Amino acid sequence: MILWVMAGLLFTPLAWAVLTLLTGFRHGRWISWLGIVLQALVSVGLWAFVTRDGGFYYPLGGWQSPLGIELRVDGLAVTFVLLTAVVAGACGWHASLYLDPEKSWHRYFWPLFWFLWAGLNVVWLGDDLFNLYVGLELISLSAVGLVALGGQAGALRAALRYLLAALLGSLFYLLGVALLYGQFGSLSLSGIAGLLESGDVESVPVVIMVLMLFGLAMKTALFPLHKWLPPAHGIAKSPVSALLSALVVKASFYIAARVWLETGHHMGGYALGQLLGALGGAAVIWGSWLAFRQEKLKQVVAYSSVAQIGYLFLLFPLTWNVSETISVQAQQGMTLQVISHALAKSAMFLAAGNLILSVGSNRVDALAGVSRFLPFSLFSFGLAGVSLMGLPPSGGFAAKWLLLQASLASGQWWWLAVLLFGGLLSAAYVFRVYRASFVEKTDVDEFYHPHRSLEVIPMILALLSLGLGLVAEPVLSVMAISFSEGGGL
Amino acid sequence: MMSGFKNLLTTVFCLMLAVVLGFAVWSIGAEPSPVNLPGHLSENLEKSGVEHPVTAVLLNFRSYDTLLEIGVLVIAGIAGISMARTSSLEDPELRTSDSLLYALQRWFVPLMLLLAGYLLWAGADRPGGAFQAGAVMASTGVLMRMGGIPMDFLRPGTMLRLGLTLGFSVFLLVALASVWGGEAFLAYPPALAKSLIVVIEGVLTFSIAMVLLALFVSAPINRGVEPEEGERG
Amino acid sequence: MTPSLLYAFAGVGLCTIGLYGFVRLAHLLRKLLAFNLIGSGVFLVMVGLAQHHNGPDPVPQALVLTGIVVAIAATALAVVLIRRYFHLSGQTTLAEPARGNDEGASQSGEDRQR
Amino acid sequence: MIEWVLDGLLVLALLVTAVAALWSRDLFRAVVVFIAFGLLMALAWVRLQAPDIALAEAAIGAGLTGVLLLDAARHLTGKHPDESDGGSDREAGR
Repeated sequence: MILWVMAGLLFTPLAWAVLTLLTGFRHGRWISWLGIVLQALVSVGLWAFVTRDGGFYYPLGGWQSPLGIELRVDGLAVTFVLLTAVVAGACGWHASLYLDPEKSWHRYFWPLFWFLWAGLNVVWLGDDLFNLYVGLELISLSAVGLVALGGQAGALRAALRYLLAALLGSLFYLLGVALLYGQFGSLSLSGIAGLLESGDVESVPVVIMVLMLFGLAMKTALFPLHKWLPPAHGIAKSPVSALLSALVVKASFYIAARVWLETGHHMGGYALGQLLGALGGAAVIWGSWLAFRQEKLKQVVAYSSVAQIGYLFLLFPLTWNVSETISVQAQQGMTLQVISHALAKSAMFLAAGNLILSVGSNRVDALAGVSRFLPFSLFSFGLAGVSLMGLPPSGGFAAKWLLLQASLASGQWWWLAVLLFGGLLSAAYVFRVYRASFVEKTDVDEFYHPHRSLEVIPMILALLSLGLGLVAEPVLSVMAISFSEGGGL
Repeated sequence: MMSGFKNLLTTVFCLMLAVVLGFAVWSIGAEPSPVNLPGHLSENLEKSGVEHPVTAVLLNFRSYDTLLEIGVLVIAGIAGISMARTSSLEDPELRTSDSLLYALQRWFVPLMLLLAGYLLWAGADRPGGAFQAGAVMASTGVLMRMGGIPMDFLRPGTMLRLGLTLGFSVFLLVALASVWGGEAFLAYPPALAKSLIVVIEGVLTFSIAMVLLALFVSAPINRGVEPEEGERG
Repeated sequence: MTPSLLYAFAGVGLCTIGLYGFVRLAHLLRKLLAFNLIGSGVFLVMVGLAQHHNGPDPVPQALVLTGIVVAIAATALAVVLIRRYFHLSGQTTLAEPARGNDEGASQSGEDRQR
Repeated sequence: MIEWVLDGLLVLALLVTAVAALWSRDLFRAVVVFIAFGLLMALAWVRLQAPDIALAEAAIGAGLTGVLLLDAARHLTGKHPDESDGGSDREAGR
């Protein structure tokens, strides 16, 4: 049974990419709905299985590592697989109604979408460092293709910038992997972690870790390497922006976190952790400030992503050389932050798309009066904003609370300033959008009304992110599922 | 002023990187690695179905990488042809009437196809394989195109899309079939390993050539502008 | 010191040269060349370092083959994008267009602050 | 000894062509030098006892990438197509 679940998880998105490539947009829509349901079922199936029997390694092709590629199915991976099913499913659903089927190039949306999903699953489950590289490229190229879809000059510039940054980041990561292979003769992350624990390898040059994290940070758009993100996320179609901000940037972060948590104690260092934390903090402040100053609605949301990604990087200082309890707390905070940001940001982008569709302009000040016509979308935008600000009972609050506790417990009180100011600044940019939309303006009265489902989807996502704080315990319990070293299969 | 500072920074950064990397390579090279992967490999080579170790790694031990890598190629192909919006991807202006080129390709095209076939066949026990063969086949196509030989299959229609995904689909089907047999995802039954690898290599060669050719051909462009989101056009 | 290690060092050199070019050069096609040079450098490090002790090692060789195919896929896609971008905007660099014919709409507050 | 000289020369040539490929004044020439770099890389792979990569590098790295980039370089150095010239996708400067 578990074989079918694993095959479904790895196989469905790839097969659906092929199927949708062979059909047009309209048929692809039906096929994709089916695929989304199937993916959701398989993901839940995996969750049920792992809850019952514990996590396990899955050797692909029947070859154990280091010779073959193994997948690592543990609580964290299952959490991310489930999150992907929810967010990507919602974005796909939204896109199926949002995109204009008359435009011939939209037929290529579905295959790229499914390849993207496939790449995400590869990354969440991957344990082989080179396999992760291929997964990253799968994600990057399909994301670039999605940004460029439509091929207008601005989109192309953004896509090219994105492509170049992503490629350079991947090469840095790959260079780190090359050095690691030279050092250990193995590509399995857990295998390398085991070798480090056993003490067979005395010294590892810190540059390996620096290279890998630098490359991955570039792909995650960590300050000051974030400049490619706002154009790409701002100019893509809203469902695409939602996917990119919610999931794609998390993929490279996830790998960085995995590498750090498994090998950081031996290959990282205090200074490196603090540096990443500081850059994350700077991203929070600078990104929020820039979000506040943007003229275009989607640029506001895109810069907000730069800021919210910053919080994630607090994981690095808060898990280095601290007690197990603090480390777990920081990891939980990170996970909750990823989930709540993914939900809130996808809700925000989709709602922003509706607003833009409605007023026919992407400028913030053009939103004047929209509150009377599209209160539902505006409300979703606001609810998502509540989670980004970190107000209770949102998931953002729970995440920041955990990070705050971890900072205090580890004596790194200076991160409190980041958590505090970040929340205030995000309140500022969310309220700025709100203020613009409540300005009464009588001369324009031709608001376009998007399809009702288009308004429901961001609302659901926003409510999920808001309610996440209330169900943080059960959500985090998925992550804590025990891992059986030997078994499973 | 600002750009001068930035240049200096880049230079210093690159020099530092070179020194640090060189040092890292030196220190890593000083001691042997704890895992002897080539040893593992030669122990299991017999079970892989092919004699050439690189092919064994690519299409058996790490076949998942190869599957995904073909996926990457297909993505690039899709994104490429999504940019080309003409009914035919052919550019009439590329046709040359150069008699030398024409004579050249009359001789070269069959030769190159032969070479591609050889490379594919050699892959099982010698250097060579699907990638090299696919690249040679794609070059043949490029040559044909430059010489103006009509290639109707490059119309962005069902045939082209089918060609793009053929190798990938067959690979996927094999992967799924192995689950049917109760094995792990992508595990070949030992008795069939060799023939499966040969089949996969064959279709991969074809698809790799198709993707590369499609990308080459879709590079010349056409008009077609979409208004930015929200600006109704 | 073996020849393998020498090639690994050459790879380091190529990475550095490529990176410097990648950052400094504005022309998109040259950036693409630089990307390919860095890629070649990384591949040399990968194989050279691994073969330093054990002699020929098929695993990194297979990885490099995979890497080369990924690199050409990325390069070819980039070329398609660059050519189309040039066709639509007449530009061969990523510099923002003047404020007047703002088709990119990615003008941000950040860029104006400089 | 002779092999060391050979390897040394090859590495030197690789680095020189790399620099030349990036900083040639003429874009077209830069691409041609890049193709030469690809061929040298193929030689390097032969020296590293990796004939598979050598074949792939010669076919993909030097051959296909080269043609692709040459074509693009020719296109990009041409004049920007005039927006007013009808519907056909004429590439100017040829």
